[in-house]
Amino acid sequence: MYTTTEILEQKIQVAPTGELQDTGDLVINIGPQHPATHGVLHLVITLDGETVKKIEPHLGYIHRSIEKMCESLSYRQFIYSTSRMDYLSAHINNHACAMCVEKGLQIEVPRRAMVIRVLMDELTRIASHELWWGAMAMDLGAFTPFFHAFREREKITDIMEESCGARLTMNYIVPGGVMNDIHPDFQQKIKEFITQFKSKIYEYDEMVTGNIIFQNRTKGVGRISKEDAISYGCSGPVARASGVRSDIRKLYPYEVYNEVEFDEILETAGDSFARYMVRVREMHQSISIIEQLIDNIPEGDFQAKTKAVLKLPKGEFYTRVETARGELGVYIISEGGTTPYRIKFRSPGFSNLSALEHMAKGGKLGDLMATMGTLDLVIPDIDR
Amino acid sequence: MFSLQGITKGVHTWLYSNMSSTTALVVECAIVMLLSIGLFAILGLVLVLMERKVAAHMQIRLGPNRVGPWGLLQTTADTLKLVMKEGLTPDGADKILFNLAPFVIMIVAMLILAPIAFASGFQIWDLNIGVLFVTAVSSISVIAILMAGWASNNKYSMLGAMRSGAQIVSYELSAGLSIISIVVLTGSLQISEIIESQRNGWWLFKGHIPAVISFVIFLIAVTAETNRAPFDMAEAESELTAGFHTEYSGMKFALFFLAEYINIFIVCAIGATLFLGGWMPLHIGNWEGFNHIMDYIPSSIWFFGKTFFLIFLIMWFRWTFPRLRIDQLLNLEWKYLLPISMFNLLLMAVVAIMGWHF
Amino acid sequence: MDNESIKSQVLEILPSATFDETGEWLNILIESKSWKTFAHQLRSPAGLNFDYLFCVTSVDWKTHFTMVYHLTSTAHRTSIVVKAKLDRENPEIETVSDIWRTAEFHEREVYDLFGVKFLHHPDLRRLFLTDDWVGYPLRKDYDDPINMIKL
Amino acid sequence: MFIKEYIKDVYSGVKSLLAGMRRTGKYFITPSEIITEQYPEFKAKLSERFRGEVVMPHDANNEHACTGCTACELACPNGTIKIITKVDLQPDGKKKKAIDTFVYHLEMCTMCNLCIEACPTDAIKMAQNFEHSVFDRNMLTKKLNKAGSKIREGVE
Repeated sequence: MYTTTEILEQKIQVAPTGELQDTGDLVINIGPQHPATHGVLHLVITLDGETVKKIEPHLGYIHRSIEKMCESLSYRQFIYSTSRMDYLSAHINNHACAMCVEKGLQIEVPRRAMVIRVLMDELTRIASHELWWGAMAMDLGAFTPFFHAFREREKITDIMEESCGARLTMNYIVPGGVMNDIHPDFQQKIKEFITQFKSKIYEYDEMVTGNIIFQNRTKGVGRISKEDAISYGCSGPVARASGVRSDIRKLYPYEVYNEVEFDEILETAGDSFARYMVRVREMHQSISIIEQLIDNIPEGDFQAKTKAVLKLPKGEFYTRVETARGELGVYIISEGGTTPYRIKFRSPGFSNLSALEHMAKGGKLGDLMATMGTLDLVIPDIDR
Repeated sequence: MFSLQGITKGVHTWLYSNMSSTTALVVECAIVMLLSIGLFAILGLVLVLMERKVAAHMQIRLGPNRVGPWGLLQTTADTLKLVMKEGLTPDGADKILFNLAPFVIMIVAMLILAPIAFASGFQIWDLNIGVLFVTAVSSISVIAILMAGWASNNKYSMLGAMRSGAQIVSYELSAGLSIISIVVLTGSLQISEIIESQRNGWWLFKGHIPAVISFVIFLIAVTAETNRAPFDMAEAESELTAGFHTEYSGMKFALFFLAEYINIFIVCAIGATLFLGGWMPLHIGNWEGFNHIMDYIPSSIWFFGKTFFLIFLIMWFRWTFPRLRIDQLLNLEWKYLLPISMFNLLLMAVVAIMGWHF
Repeated sequence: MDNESIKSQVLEILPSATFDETGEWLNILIESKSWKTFAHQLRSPAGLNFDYLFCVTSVDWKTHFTMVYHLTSTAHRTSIVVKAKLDRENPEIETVSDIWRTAEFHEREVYDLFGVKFLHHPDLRRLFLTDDWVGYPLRKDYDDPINMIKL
Repeated sequence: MFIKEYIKDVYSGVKSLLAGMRRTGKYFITPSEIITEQYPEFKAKLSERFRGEVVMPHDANNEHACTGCTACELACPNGTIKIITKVDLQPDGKKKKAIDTFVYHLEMCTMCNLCIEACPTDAIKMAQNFEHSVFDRNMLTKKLNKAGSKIREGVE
């Protein structure tokens, strides 16, 4: 075996037979410190001129082994740590974990808590897509949209701060419900946000979507077919852009998602522009879900009565939720104790990343950035 | 009416009457040198601040506002910081070329300054092939970029430099053709004559639609030639981190940074001279009264006003558009701009021969 | 497709398979040696058509390892779990990265954190940890007094 | 027709670019849209639920409500809280457990609110202070109970 450093420094590759061969290719490192990787992703790419021949992700720069940590945390404690996986949909991660614990304990969550959770989920999804939208435009060289996206995102974080107490890693969900009741201003603030969002969203199309340069940069770039998307385990907007039905909210509804009306956004092109459009249209769907629920928050408890120390019965529990990036699975194996015996997070970014080479191979270096931007990678989510 | 012409004339005659002609020439050269270096320094500071302010307001921010009133001294502070930083030379770099490149790019920028008329009678060298000189010399800047990219011994720099080479060489064509379309109208390559020919109106208005088309093409081409977004393939920070100047630091980086802004100023000055009449005030045909009022505004203000308007346009492009891909960039030039500008040149020639322009 | 029909079809392909229906989904317990051929059959479009492998992981039961594969059929919308018992001293199983492409990364992750060797895997290297890392962190007997914080 | 397509391409392309420029140009000339908050002069008002750090409120008599039950210490997922107890001699001669030091490691705290939830006597709460930067890491380890403070009467 040769170490990665050797391969990188000496420009050698290990042939299938095990011997070294000098390929003479231009091997460059994208990351771990690079403006386009939005984190500590490290891609070793082989170039032929401007054309990408090979992409090899090197992961682990932010691997904290949350799965191992969770084995020593109780069922109440481990939820907070999952905020640090996909920090942009922290709330949805917490939601998945809490649902898994509730499934094991068979806790009946009050309806009010369910509606609040769904509202927060959708707000998180919009916030995440807003950030992605700005960062995506920045990947393609337009800086201004980033700040405009943050203007709207800031409103959401304000709402989060008011009700949950934190802006990014909320830890608002506890097994059995939510930690606090919503703030009295919650509904009014959200309505204000929706008005503002609707008055600004058309600007997004003016600045980015309709722009001829943007369309040329993304259309037909990073294409993945429906079969490949399934085979690579893609989920979320990446899969839906290829026409794979993968919205967990529709396929396996949880909480109150079967009572609200929304569309599963499907595109067929499977290129970067399709992925872009799926996310932009998803924001509209999330707004529609929020509008349906915001006036219908039922009265009642926000938390079910639970024991102080939670003990899951012996067995295996798996929940899947739809985060902003795709399908998040939480797999808890319990031996009947107060801590999980083994916990596994099936993160959406990890599978989506594995399809990157397939998508960007043969394209230009600039196409790689467009593809990476539309994959919406959050590195702690991949590394966990 | 205030004019710089009197001052320059006065200095010239005083020098030549008090010294031998050789000494006077040397002294004049020294004065010009100091003036142009001073101009560079001031331009660098002003343009960087302007860019940051323009960007900030488009991005619904305030921009620099802490150092000095309205952040006016921000760039000065940044420059001081850059001067104090260590200028690293990487071990694997080609030391001579690496250290030479920033100076080459500055020298090129300074050379183009020569034929530019800043105000009525305020010009360093009114040579009779002024426009040709500008197009010829501005091509040299690509050599500096290639030097920097090659000598850095860095793959990012290398890619950036190669992209820049392909880009500048191809965009020279349409920039040149749109300049030539004005030369066709004027019949002269001398800057002063081109300005003089716009005494009764700027070419942008006098030359009908072909002049407008060539003005737009000129703007696009010079944006590409100065490596500005949306054509900043040489830097492309989301792809190549910083492109050809990835390895530079401290003052050597500052020189590249400065040269970028000086180049913008120069190409905008050329554009203002060719299409908007340089220092020539806004004159409309034979409206004597109107023209007379316009003449009261000093010519230097006209020149800088027009130039800064064009600079603002280029900054506006940068803070609005995403970046093109390298093959699309070349497609745009070879499939759109070049055919259009060639056809446009033909039209312009017809207009000039038939005397249809005003 | 309900569990019974899956069961009968699985038994046709692999008579030695046993089932466990206590969990949410049907669990199929198989021998690790028969996994590769069984996987081919599961994936075949004509048959069960389980084309979406969404979770691959391993569990250290101190006496043995269990490989856990979560599969969904995007056509029938049914999910199953396939479990294969591995020897703890020398955990080995055939790779399925040629059947489901996503398995390539997931198997590298399992190799990295559990030390399960995937035979015929195209690129079996550590994924998260450095190449010279000693030990497999998610095993129950792994101990690292420096990097692990215990409460 | 080829020429017609070509001209249509150019026209729609230029139009889309101008739409973007109109948008940014509009923001350039409307400074009222600027959303910058000038931080040290104008501090954003944080909501009362904002979690900045754990504090232990003391009343006017320098009394707090902490019984030293270590529920918060057990609830904390990352060992941020350490409670050191002592045995107090009551005036009536009975011995009673009380806290000696409530150690709070701000540098390890993730503001998850679990300790506040766990506290049976509401002795600790979250403060809205977010400016935690100090020059020495040791300064982040705090003692929450004030010197000479004691438990409030009637809190069990």
